[in-house]
Amino acid sequence: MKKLINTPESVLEDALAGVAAAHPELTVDLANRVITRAVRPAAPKVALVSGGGSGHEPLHGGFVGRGMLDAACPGEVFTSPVPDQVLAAAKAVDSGAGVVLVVKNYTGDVMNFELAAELAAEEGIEVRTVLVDDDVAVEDSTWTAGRRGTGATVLVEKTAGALAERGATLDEVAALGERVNAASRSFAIALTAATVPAAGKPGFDLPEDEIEVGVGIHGEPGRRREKLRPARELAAEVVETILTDHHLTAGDEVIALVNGLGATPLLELYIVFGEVAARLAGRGITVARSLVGNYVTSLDMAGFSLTLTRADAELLELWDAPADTPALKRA
Amino acid sequence: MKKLINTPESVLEDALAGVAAAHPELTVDLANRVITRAVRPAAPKVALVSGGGSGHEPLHGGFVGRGMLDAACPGEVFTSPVPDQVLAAAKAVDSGAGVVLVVKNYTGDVMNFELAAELAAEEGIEVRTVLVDDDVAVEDSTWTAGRRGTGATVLVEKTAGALAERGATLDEVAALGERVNAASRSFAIALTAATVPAAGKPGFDLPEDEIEVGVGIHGEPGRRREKLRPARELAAEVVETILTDHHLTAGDEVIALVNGLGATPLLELYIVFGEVAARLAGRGITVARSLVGNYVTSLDMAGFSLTLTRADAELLELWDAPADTPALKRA
Amino acid sequence: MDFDTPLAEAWVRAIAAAVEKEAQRLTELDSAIGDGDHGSNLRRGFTAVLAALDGLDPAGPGAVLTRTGTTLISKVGGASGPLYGKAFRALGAALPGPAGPAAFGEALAAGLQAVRGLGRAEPGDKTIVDAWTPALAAYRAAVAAGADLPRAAGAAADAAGQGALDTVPLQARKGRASYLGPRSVGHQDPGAASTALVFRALAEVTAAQA
Amino acid sequence: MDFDTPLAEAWVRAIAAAVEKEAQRLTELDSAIGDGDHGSNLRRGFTAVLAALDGLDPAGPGAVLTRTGTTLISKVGGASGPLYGKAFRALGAALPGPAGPAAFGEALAAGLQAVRGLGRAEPGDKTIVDAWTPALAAYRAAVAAGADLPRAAGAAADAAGQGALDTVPLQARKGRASYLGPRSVGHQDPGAASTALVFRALAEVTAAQA
Ligand SMILES: Nc1ncnc2c1ncn2[C@@H]1O[C@H](COP(=O)(O)OP(=O)(O)O)[C@@H](O)[C@H]1O
Ligand SMILES: Nc1ncnc2c1ncn2[C@@H]1O[C@H](COP(=O)(O)OP(=O)(O)O)[C@@H](O)[C@H]1O
Ligand SMILES: [Mg+2]
Ligand SMILES: [Mg+2]
Ligand SMILES: [Mg+2]
Ligand SMILES: [Mg+2]
Repeated sequence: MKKLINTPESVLEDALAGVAAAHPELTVDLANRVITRAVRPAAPKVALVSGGGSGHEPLHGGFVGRGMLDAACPGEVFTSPVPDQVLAAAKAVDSGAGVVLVVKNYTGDVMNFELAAELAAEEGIEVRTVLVDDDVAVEDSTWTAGRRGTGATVLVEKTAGALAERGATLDEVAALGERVNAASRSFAIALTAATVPAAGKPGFDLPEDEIEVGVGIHGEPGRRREKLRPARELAAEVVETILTDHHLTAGDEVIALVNGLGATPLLELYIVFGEVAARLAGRGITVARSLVGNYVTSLDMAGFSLTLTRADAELLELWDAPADTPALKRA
Repeated sequence: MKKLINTPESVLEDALAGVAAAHPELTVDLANRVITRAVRPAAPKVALVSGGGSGHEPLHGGFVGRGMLDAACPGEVFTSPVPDQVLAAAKAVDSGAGVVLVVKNYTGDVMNFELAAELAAEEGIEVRTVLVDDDVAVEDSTWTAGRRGTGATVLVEKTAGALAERGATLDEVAALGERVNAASRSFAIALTAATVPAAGKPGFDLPEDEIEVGVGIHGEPGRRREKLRPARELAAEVVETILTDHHLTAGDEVIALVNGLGATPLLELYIVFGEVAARLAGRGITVARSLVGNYVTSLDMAGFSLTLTRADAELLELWDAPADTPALKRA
Repeated sequence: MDFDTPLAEAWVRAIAAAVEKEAQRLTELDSAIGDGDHGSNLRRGFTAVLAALDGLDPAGPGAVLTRTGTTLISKVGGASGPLYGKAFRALGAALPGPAGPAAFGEALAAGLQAVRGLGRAEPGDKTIVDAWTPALAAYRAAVAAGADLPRAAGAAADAAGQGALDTVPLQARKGRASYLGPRSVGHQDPGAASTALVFRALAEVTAAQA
Repeated sequence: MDFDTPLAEAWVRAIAAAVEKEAQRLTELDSAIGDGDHGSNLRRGFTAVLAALDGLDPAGPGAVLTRTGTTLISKVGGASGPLYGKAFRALGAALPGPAGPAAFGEALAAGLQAVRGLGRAEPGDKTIVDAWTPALAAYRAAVAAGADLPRAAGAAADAAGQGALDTVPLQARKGRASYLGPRSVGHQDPGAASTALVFRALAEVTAAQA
């Protein structure tokens, strides 16, 4: 394992020290492991809090700022945050208008945020939870923990954050988050596995000519292995897999996110995006907005995910609304 | 070699198609391989043109937009653009106020841009060239092709772009670019080698516990090999190497860029940044502004570079000035 | 022999030692069908538990276990943090004072109920439940047959170990491993493996005091 | 035998074929001390050159070589594009019509001068210059000793090949390889190796027509 770290145990602590040093516009509570905006919103507003295991940067800390999150709670690498963190975050940012917790659907995240929500409610904070579960690679959800939350998280945080900024109510913000999640589907392909620092070696071994199809963002293997193929074919497969589930039809507009899993060069992500856009165009689907880059990563995994969100006028307006966070800015 | 590409030969062409699809705010001339702003500046202004081999994304195409570049000319992977491209770019963006070419100091780039500058001059375009050569890993420049241009390019493009936007003259913009370059030093460490698609295998082999110190951004090996050490020690070594050359002293302010080489997770870059900031603080040097992320990459190379630019009031103001490009935005 | 405060402390310390020793193996199991952190999660948790116990002057065995559970919830995160945390808190709540073998059995049942209440896993879903359920059954059967605490704990440990091994052919239906679908078959569940350590530790400390 | 238009075309096509065949090796040499693209750079360039020649009705051998140089400048990029491009343009400018062995030697000298003018490399800097310089010297010596074009070209090719091999112990002082400092020692310079191909192609096509 080759990593720019001090020790596997201190990864989160050391990274948070770096975030604190790099971002005067953020406040990092190193003891509680909570990242908040340094400048609180002027007027009371619904607060957005998210969090999850570390290793997915810029998610979530990179999305704290005006127009997106009020706070992020980074857990240990690939491990959901503990309830205490989430509670501390909710207490730090609640202005009386209530708190929306954006939770990616993983057993650990769900349970820890659930415990936190109970504790927050006990302290008199109104809480709503938006569960993100966009990964169509998880089939047959009655027999699993349900679909994973992946790329759609960025869209939920951006649009719900924008709505909160406009003074919408707690229920409105939560409802929008759920609507965006319902309008989103994702699917990922990995070329290499991620190496969790504490594990010291890749989560799975992949031969030089094979890929994991339908992979998650936690180093877990995907649904199946295939031979590596040209980007055009992989993009087509991913688009078709999503469309099968999503019932998008000619004339629909989408927001498309081609997301790098961590170790894939931007050059390749643009190649994939070009193929995705061409494929969608062939189906009569318009890419109204797009994002290409590393947004929901999986440490040093090579590969990409595609997220397609059915867009409408309201979503596009919220997507275009001002945002000022380390990783996503809009004028 | 595992890459999200169609064929090694079509990498640039396919990526440019993706850039065109992803960025309606950019115009991509696929025939000439020139990226320009879709909306031309309202008033005539000095135009900034840069370019270089592909594989360093978001450099340079990701920095085309208001407040930074007017055009970028991407060459083949790790190969400087050809003079025709640069000429086409200069012709496309010259508004009569002249063109500044930002050129990273590599033999190929220097020669191709030189030929282009001659051709542009023949067509009546006033041209100045700013040569970026910030990499202190190249010692003893009388016996080499001189220092390489790396991370400082981002600072030159940001600040000179901001100055051009304010209506400065051609000579003023070029002089500022030279001043920023002179105030900047960089140094890089690689954990793995980059794989050029056409070569099909890594540029060098590195054992599981070794790093290349003083590496460039073109897959070339560095000055020496060392054992991998904790991030704290590597950051200290890089800071000290730069300080030895840079004569920064207590009380100085710097803009610090911790740049990922392509395959290194943001989590690790923040760890490195934290260590860099702590080391600089110990020397009494203030990090006035910072940037952490992938800005000048080397395909799928793992590692980081540090760039330190001595800051003053003018530079900080230009650094903070509005910018609206795919990869760098300022409100 | 009753399950008293010193025994509660000894048990938790024995679990911590076992986790420290087996962390690598647990993480490897989790790498195969999860995200490769189960060992480091529990190690981080039990390191914090040991620190928490050092300052504690417990009113009874339950206080030790409650503090253990609370600390696990605060420090572990992931799926195993709340699950083991709630389980130990439930054990603690059921053990206000020293308990005989039967009463301790009811506490183990409360622990399992807490895991199932939070995680909603059925036996056969390839989780902690698949080690804890047979362990509880074996413990109860032993007590019903007149066994003392060490013997009943020994039976529970054997059953938990077997239960963990029996997760190998199962397809996961809860937790991360469920994402693999049929590919989760053929691997031991890391949480069931750590539950086996919990019961083995119980058997060892009760045997040592017997 | 004069260096005439058909010979110029044959030469360029032979270089293109050699580059196609040796691209992998050139890229490997460039991977060791450069950025691993010299073979693909030249292949891209000469592929374009072949296409450019197809439409050409050249006025003389120089027109073929000038077009070759212009195309290389437009298509290659990197260091080798302008260097070889300018070299072929200089060769072209020096060969308005068919040329005898001596005049062709002066053209070769003009090519070298173009490379040195643009790249400012000295002999011994581990570049193209280190193959072209001995090739030119050997060519001139052969012509001075009365050799015809094929024999002089053969001598040049041998000298260029030797010159390329002789770059192995050198430390690079120009181009990317110079960044490696002493670590550039022990590797053949890719540009010198491709220059050897250029002269070997010349020897082959002149010998074939002899
Ligand atoms: N719903 C559940 N009920 C019971 N146990 C579960 C459940 N979900 C997961 N587990 C257990 O948790 C273990 C994984 O724990 P751990 O790796 O620490 O957390 P995470 O999966 O969040 O990384 C699994 O091996 C499984 O035994
Ligand atoms: N200044 C120079 N003068 C002559 N030849 C040079 C000079 N710089 C580089 N070269 C030649 O160019 C070759 C590299 O060409 P190539 O790999 O195509 O370009 P790049 O270095 O831009 O990737 C080197 O091996 C060397 O022979
Ligand atoms: Mg985990
Ligand atoms: Mg090159
Ligand atoms: Mg796990
Ligand atoms: Mg090269």
